[in-house]
Amino acid sequence: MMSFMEFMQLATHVGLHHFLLFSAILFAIGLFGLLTKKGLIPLLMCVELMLNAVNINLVAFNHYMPVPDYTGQLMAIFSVAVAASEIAVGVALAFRIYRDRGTVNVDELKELKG
Amino acid sequence: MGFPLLSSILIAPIVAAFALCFVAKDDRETIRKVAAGATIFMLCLTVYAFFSFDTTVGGVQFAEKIPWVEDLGVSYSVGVDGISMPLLLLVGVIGISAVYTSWNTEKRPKEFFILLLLLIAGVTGTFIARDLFLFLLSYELFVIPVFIMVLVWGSTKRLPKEFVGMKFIVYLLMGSAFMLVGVVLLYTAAYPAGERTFDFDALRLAGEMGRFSDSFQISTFPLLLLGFGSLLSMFPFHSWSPDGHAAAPTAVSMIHAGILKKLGAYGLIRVGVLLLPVGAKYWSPLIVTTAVMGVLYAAYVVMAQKDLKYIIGYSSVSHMGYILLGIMTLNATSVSGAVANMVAHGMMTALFFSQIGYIYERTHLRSIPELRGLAHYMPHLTIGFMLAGMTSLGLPGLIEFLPEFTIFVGTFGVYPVQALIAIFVIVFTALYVLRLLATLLFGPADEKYADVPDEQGASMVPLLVLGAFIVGFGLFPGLLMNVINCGIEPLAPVFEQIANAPTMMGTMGGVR
Amino acid sequence: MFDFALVHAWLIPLLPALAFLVIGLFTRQDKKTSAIIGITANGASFLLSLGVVGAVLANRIVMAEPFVMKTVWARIGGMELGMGALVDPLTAMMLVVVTTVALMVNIYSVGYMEHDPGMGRFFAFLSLFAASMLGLVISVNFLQMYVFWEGVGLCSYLLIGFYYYKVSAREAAKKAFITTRIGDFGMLLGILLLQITFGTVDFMELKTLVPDYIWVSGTSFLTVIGLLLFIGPIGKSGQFPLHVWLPDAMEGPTPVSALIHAATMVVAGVYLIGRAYFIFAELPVVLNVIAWLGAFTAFFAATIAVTQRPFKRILAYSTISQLGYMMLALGVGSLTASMFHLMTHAFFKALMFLCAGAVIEAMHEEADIFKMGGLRYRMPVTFKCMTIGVLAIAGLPPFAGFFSKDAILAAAAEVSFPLYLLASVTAFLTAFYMSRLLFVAFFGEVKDDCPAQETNAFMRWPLVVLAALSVVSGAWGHFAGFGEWVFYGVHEEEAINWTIAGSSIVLSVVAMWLAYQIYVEKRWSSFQIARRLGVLYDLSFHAYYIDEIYAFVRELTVDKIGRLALWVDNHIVDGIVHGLGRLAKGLAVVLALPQNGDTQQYVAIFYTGVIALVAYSLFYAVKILSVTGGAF
Amino acid sequence: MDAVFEQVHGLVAWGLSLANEYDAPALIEAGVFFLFTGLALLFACGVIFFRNVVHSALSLTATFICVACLYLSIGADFMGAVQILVYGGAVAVLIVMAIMLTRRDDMGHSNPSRGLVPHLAAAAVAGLFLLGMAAVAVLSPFHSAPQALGDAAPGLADLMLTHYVLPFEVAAVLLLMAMIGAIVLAKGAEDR
Repeated sequence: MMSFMEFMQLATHVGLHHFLLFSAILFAIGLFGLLTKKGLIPLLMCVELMLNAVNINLVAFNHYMPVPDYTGQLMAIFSVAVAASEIAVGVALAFRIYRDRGTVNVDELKELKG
Repeated sequence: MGFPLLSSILIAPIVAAFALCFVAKDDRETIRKVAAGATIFMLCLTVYAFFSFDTTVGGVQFAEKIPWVEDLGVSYSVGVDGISMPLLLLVGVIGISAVYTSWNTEKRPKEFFILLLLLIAGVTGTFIARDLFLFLLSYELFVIPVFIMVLVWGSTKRLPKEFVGMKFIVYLLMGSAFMLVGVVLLYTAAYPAGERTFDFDALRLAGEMGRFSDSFQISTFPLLLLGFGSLLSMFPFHSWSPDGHAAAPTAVSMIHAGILKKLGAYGLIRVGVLLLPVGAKYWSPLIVTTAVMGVLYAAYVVMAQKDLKYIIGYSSVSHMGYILLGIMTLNATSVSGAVANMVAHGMMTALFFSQIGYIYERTHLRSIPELRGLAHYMPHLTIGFMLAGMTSLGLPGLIEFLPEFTIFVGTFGVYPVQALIAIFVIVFTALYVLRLLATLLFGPADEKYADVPDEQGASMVPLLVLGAFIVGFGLFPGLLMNVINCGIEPLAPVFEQIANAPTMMGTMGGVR
Repeated sequence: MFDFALVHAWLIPLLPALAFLVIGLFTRQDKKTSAIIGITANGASFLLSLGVVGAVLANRIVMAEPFVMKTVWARIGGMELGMGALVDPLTAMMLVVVTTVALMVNIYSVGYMEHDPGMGRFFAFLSLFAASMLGLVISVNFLQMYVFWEGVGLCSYLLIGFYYYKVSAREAAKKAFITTRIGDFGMLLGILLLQITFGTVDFMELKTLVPDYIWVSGTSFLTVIGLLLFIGPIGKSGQFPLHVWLPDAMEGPTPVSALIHAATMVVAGVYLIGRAYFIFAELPVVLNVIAWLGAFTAFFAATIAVTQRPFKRILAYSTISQLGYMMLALGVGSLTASMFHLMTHAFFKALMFLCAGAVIEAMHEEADIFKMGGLRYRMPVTFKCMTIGVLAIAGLPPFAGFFSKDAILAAAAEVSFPLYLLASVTAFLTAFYMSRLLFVAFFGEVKDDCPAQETNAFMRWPLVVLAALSVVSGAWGHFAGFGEWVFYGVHEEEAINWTIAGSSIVLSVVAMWLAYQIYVEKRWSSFQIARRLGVLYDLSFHAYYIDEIYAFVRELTVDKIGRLALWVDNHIVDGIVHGLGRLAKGLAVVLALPQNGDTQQYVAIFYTGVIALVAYSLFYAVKILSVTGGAF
Repeated sequence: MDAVFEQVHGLVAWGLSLANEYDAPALIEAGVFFLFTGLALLFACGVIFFRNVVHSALSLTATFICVACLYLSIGADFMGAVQILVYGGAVAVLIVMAIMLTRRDDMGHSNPSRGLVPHLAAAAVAGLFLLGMAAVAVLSPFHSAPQALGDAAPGLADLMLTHYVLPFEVAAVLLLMAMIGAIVLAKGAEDR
């Protein structure tokens, strides 16, 4: 086992692993929320958290890996674009469902079954 | 290459079906005229092809070949030899009979005839294909019209027609699934990648070069048998067929019993036996035995049946057992008998169904206790039933006698016990056919049929056409047999080669 | 002239066949034209047959060297199946007999059927029958014979069921077809075995092959073939135990009974054995079976005939009995006697049936002889003809039956005394029941309500012709040397053995006297006798309950098993299929359970899958890392 | 906007130069990293656990901004700007609007959660997932050396208009479609 100092040494030298771990935790939090929340809007928020975690990965890879250009960031930007469209449509859907059903709680929306 | 005869035969119903799309849907007269015209055209061409088929030359004639998907070795390759020519004629004859039997279709005639023509085109394609891929394509295509026609125009008796339609399609597709596996195995085993082809002749050549090892043949043949056997209504995979006959509209029953089952037998010969002779030989004792069991068993079931369509349905299961017996005995005599019997039984059973269809259409009855004494009011119908019945029980002078005789000659020397049982069943056949005819046609008159008109005009056409061929080929069997002979004779080396191949019972001794 | 007939022998069956086609297709509705066409065709065949006889005589065609013409019918699977005409004295004799009787019956039918609306159909079927029968007679091989054999079977079916609206006729027709089919099954097997063993079924080729085969392989296998072939004649010629259809066949119009079920078709079985005698003669076991079965049938049928009451039924059993005689003759090795009896029997039995037809028509379809009586006053011509027939069948000289029956008895006596005894007893019974028929129906008082009148000319003249033939054909055949003409091997010189002939005459006379005493003089009451005999009478009257036994067996082996098979098919074979379907459905229900619409549950399941994949790839990554030492 | 950007950038640059001065750049870097990641995770938990959905939304916005700061800390200044603009601005506004539009009476319980069993299951799934991803992150022997690629905006523009021009266009179309879709959905079909 490494000593405390070595651990601190590792921990304080921020690198790719730190970012990856952070994004994994963020993603897990989003996932937890996604699985436990009832409201449609909170679910959307959790999805946004997860998307952010992914973006962090992309940007971090771009920064720490030996790549010649900004492809990673570019991907992140595309991802942001997709996320933006997603949230727009998602919110519109939530609004629509609220108008039609009077609720946005997913446990009351169970038409999708075999 | 000359005039593309076979392609014309294939395209005629498709063109007519296409043309029908543009006919007003309540213009019944035009619709059925177009359909009849197409089938008459087909019949003329097939009869022309049949009689201009050069039996002195033999081989594949009227061949056409256009490459299609060259990477896979698929081509549009059609042609007929002595085995497929009579079956093509059968399609022509039954096609026109089916159209005329459905002459008075009331419900959605346009769609009905379109589907019927497509069905006819599908089976035509199967018989003339010289390319395995084309064969399979047509083979799978016919299922769809049949399914729709059972669902829309069928009738519910013992089981709901929707159920029967589903049963039919699931059963056949399951069978095809096994068969497809076998075909793909064949395709990949025949040639190395890059040289692969679906051409029948090339595949046979590969077989002759020993590309299919004995163990490969033995393990692949049952797959093909499951596919073709279930279409052929091999015992115990027959249970879709009587239900299917009973639920389907008459024209479909005719094509179904008359052609589709022959298609299974044809596929079994063309793909199963000719490409995998050693495999066929290995399994033959088992299959022959089940075939004979089917013959006897189905004959017994007929005894207890009351519904006309079920009676003919099970009797065709019984007769198909003879054909399977002939094929799987694997000698030139029995196989020629089987091929001839395919034609014979096709015409006979189509005639039966067309007569049943006529009486069902008029009275909506087809149960024996309810129908009786029809001979008093319907002499033409009586002739039709008598002709079909007498053919069915193998009366000499009608088409089915000589084929059965030939099968028996071929089989008796190889499987004497099985052949004995099969021959004894002709007594049963006589019993159930005569019971059917006696109660249906003869006996005291029943007033309620006094107003039912006899067959006249269009409804006579199936009787005339099928009857002419049944009697003609019965009195002059040479016409039919010569063509079949020149298809089977070149295969004699195949059968001789496997004469001493091992079977599952060990090497069979005493093969002639 | 004769040569023309010989070369065109194939026309003999073809002409009636054409007549069938023409009547069936065009003139069915027109009675008169149909009758004319039928009679013309038959007449032409008759003339041609006479020509053939002339040719056989003129060209000295003998049994050993027949005249053969043939053509290929079909070539299939390495077999070559022929059709053609084989003419030898046997054929010529049969042709003449068949065409003669057919012509007479055709003429008779014009009178008999004149009020029947189906007369056109009737003549069509009669012509078809004649065609099939003549085709059978001139067969060159077993297959051709089988083809026409089935053809006559079909005609028999059609004609027995001619009155199709009668349930009894319908059932009788069915029964006839099926019973003979059982026989045909055996015959077909025999033919198949011949084809497989010899590669041919042609009579002339077999004739040369069979002796060699026996020389090499012995007779055991051929005996099997012979027995199988014999099953066909058992069915067709009404031998025990397949005789049951023949009495029922009397449901058909009487001319049909005369032509088919007495004179021609039923002797096809006898003819088959005669034609294939070169096989049978080599097989002593088979010959023994034939002889004993024939003798037994003759006796058995005679015992039934004694107690029957319907006119035609008595004649039917007598036909079975006489066919047994012919079989007996074949079995004891005398082709000549058998064929001779075949010929005479054809004439006198046809005569008697036509008389029966006249009587029954005159009695307005009343068939019970005990309801007749005194008919000799009302129908003198018929009576005279019938008497000739009875005397002929009873075997009194100089009538035809005497010569032929005597030949059979002599032949039987040469081979086996028990057979001879059986045959003699049968002869006694025959004389008895035929006289009973004659005396009961024609003698005694005219019943008050008897409507009988002499019949019309169409029906009368054939009777006269046949009666004449019944008188002369025996003596003529005997003295003109029938035995030198139709024989197998070396023809035997036959003089009448007066011991045998005399004893049989005495027996017949005694039998007739007995019948006279009982039925005319009423010295003994027939009812008393019947009561005395008790069970025996019952057995005889009910034809030994064979029909009932068969019905029971059929119910057991066909209908019961059939219902069982249907049940099996619907519940087990189909049940498995439907069960598989239900299984798939049930599986679908179970598999659909997780799909409850809870989206978050789907997500959880999805991520569980992702975790599994990650774990899987980690596992392999670690493995690879440990191998490569930590670097990719 | 530009002013804010300048200010934040300046602040961070100042912090970094300070760290350099005290000869502990790595330490400062770590401090910045842990500060923002800690905050981001805290706010992320807030998103989930606040009872009031408006609080959740605010918490989400804070998370976005922390992430943006992280971007800035590794020199991805353009990404940071995008993050603040799109997420911190547009998305946050959209979500708040959505909350307003689908509002229920009691704001105090406007962010309901499911029962205990779903929580446990979710915890298990999320935990296992985290474990797996962490293992991947830790075990992967990435060669991690920060590199400087120069200005991000021109580099991104180059890529976007040359090599990735097709995805760029597709993304544009996607956004358009999302906009139209959102309008149609929000407007509703029955109003036509």
